[in-house]
Amino acid sequence: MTEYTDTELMISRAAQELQDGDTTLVGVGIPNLACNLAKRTHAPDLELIYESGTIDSNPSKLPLSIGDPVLATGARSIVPMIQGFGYYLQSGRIDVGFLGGAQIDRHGNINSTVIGDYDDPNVRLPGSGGACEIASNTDRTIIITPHSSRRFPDEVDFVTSPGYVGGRDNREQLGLRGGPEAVITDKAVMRFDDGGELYVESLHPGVTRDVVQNATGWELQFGSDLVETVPPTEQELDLIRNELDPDGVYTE
Amino acid sequence: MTEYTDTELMISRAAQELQDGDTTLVGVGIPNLACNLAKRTHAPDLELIYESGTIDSNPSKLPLSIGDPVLATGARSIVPMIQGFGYYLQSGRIDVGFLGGAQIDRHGNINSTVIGDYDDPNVRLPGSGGACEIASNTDRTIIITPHSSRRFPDEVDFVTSPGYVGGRDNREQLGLRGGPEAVITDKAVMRFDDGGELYVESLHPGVTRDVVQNATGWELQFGSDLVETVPPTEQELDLIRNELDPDGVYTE
Amino acid sequence: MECAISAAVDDGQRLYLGGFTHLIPFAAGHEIIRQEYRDLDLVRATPDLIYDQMIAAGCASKVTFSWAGNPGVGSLRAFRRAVEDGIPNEIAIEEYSHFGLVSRLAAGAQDLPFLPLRTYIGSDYPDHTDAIRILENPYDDGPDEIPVVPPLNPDVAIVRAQRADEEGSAQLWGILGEIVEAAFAADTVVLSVEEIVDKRVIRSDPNRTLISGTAVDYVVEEPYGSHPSYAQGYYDRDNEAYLEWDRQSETHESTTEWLDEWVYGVDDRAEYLEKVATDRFLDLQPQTSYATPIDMGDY
Amino acid sequence: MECAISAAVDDGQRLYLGGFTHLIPFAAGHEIIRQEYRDLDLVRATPDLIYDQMIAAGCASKVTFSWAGNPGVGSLRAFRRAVEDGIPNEIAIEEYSHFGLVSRLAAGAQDLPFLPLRTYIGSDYPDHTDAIRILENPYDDGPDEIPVVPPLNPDVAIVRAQRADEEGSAQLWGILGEIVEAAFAADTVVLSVEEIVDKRVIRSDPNRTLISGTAVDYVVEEPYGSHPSYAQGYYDRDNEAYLEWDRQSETHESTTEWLDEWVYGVDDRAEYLEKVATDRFLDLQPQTSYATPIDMGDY
Repeated sequence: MTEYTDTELMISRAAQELQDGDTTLVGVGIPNLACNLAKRTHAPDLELIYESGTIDSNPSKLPLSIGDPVLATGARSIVPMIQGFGYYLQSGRIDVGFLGGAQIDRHGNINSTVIGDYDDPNVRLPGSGGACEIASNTDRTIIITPHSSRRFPDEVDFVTSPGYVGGRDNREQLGLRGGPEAVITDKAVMRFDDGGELYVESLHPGVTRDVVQNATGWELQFGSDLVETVPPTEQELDLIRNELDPDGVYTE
Repeated sequence: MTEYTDTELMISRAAQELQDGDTTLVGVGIPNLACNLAKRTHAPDLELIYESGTIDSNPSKLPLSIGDPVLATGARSIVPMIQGFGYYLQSGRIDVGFLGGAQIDRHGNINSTVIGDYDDPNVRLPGSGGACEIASNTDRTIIITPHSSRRFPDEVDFVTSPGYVGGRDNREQLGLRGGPEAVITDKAVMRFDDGGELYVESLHPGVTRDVVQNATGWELQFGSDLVETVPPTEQELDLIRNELDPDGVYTE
Repeated sequence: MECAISAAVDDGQRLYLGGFTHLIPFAAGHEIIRQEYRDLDLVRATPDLIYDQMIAAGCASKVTFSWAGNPGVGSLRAFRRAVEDGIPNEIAIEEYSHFGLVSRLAAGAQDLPFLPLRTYIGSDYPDHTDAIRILENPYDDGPDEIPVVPPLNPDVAIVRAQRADEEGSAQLWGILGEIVEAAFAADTVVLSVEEIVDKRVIRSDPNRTLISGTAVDYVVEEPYGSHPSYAQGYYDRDNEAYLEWDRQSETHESTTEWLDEWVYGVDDRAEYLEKVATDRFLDLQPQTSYATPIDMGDY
Repeated sequence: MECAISAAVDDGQRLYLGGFTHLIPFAAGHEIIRQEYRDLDLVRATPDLIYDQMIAAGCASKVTFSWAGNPGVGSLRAFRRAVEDGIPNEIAIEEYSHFGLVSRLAAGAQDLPFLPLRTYIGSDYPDHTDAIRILENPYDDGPDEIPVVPPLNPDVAIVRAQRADEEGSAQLWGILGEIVEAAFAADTVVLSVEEIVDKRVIRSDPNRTLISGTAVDYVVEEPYGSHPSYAQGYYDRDNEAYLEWDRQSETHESTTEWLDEWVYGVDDRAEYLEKVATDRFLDLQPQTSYATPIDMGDY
């Protein structure tokens, strides 16, 4: 069997979350690779929208930022941010959003703002960008992040992007659309139970329950039919390595 | 002295209300002719904006409606209505607006909606269009209308476009920008006093006080230095007749 | 067009047939009359001849609007007959100013509960249009009170553009009115265009694509589908037809005669166009005036 | 540029230097550093290298933003040093999400007391950003409560476009970000362009003119004025410079060295461009890819 990296596995699993015909709000890096992988395999009609306002981008090469000109040239449409967020995202036209973050709690609430006290921070992070509105207005979000107890604390220092807030009912009461669908890490794939709390659906090959539990800041639930994560296929690896990221910008 | 029509006089007087460099929201008919007359005489840098969203139109011929393609071709910019009204008008970028109406009261409040009861109308008029926002958001409005007691009642049946509402103070309290500047009829030019009530500034040649008073539904004030309206010049008449409206669409 | 209308439209719906004098979907409106829809709420800032014709044909039970007239000519006689005298049937009206109506569509396009605007203070609209509310400004700066209007989401928006690809990604230019806002606010969008072009044409200039194909449900190629209104760069307004309508619509009977001949009397747009003399179309054709192209760069 | 900045900018102002990765006014930012302005509130959704440089140079006392990073690379080290450690001076922050910030500018562009948006519910923003308020929805439909943000009106907006006429009527394409909203919201607008063109070029395609000359106070022609960011169709982003900045800005000292060489060490943009090797610009040049032109028609 071919060797693969954690990143390649995460790209492959994230791609599987996408359905043909989905409209997805993409970020650079792993989400971008996952979307382009899905587009070249099972989801040719996936529509890629970027928060910079490019609609149905067809990047000829790997974009280096979400404002890259390869996302503009050949796109179906380009709109000002005020319209991208208003007429496309807030209006409910986006099926899937990708999010990352420095901290994620058991309900999928994400912090990408600050570590420590907001007014006297230990680490000042970039902030929301469009993450808060993506988390609030897409049908489903997919969260991709490395797995460590620092990343999965009992409580996040700042809720940048609401997940299920205090649980599925709570999110619905607040009038937020959709919600987080899956969390894909370098150790496991997790989903949300009926109450809106994370549980482990599959462990990556070679990863044990203990390893995942030790990398999580609360007593983590494991699915009753816990399985091993399906690794990336030869075809997927070939596409990632030779077409999508030939220089290994994100995968090495 | 050359003969002229009432309409030609009104066009000439309305043109005099415009200053070079003004940005003006134009309607078709007399306002359009007045603006183009001003542009070709004392106000070459007058900017013509139409509520259809054309910015700095340069019509090569007389537009037949405010949506005419001659207003689009050669314009500086064209924006959707939501932006024309929001980014240009509401933001305070328009100096002058032209308004007409079926009824005008002593404070310059205008009805272009309905004659009679709103729910059981005698005459259903076209309605506001952009008039209500033009009246609310320009620095000054110029009202052009034929003069008759039906047109100038003690009270209008419906306030489509607010003038000074109950007086200058009242308009200011309500937070409305600017206010009506002049009313130009086929009998007189009227302005608003310190309290925001109409008075006659000048009577057109051959028109008496009585004629104007009889065509007005309240006891009309006359300025202490009441003068005769200056008639259109030869040059103005030549421009109107030979360049601006050679077919006499609006002037015959 | 026949199939698109039949699939998209139902009795009792709220319909938007778009444009501000420009790009008016006359062909679609005539098809709606032929298919005898009833009880429609016709929405547009500027109802004009096509709404007048639909009202005369008995399709409408309500008009939601901000200026109802024959643009540059006078009043809409069928609209007035319906409002003033209930001929051929009573219609309700819901009335705004232009900015109020387009703000309602913009709120609908963004799934917002309302949008604020600095219009209506000092006017009589709030007394007669229940949907206009006044909110207190929660901030110290600005006016103490601010009017708001709620979203307006047509069941179906029928809009025209100069060109689109087969997926319905549409480029339109010239006067845009509230077409884009209505398309994004509507549940179902029927797009009718002067020409369907290769998607490479659309993608060569993405900033001009104002309506994305994902927002469009039906795409119909219908050249001259806006006659007697106009399509910037394709044909001018047929002003004779606007003047003629003012005379033709003087009575309900003469209006019906016109409908019999020009709408019921033809099967589709192709037949309508054949009935209009060819030299009339030649007169309406402008000289070309191409925009200086831009370079998107091949990245 | 020197004169425009000197005339438009004052200490203590709220400034917007525009763009979303694209069309960033680097030349103007460097001129502001050279003219040693202080106590500026720097506004933009996406502060990037130029704001990092201005912060390192001590120009800023506040940043109003929604995502502060080196796009596609990592964090803004000078920004972080200022926020975390007060180097070279303490700066205040006022923070939104992207839609919140662009909504503030859109409210400013329209003289509205606020705009609503469906963001912030369930997040911690309202606890830390005082300007975000929650209103009750006065209608039965939609959410019970809706967040609103107040207008944001920069004293000066400095924006770039690919082309404009001498009056400043500007055409820009590719990614637009919040440039147009900021220009309409600002009291004073400095427009800097790749090329000034004849007004007939602009008027041949009015739908592409996103900023009217009447909104613009100063027009400056400055080719490559966005380097190392990019101008769609003119040049690509100089990614090496973004990666280099990540290394160069590791300490305040090394950052200052860079400023000494590339900003203080040159008189103007022309001298800066001379310092950058010519072959670098050739590498950044895309192949042309013209948009299919449209016909406006000669009416």
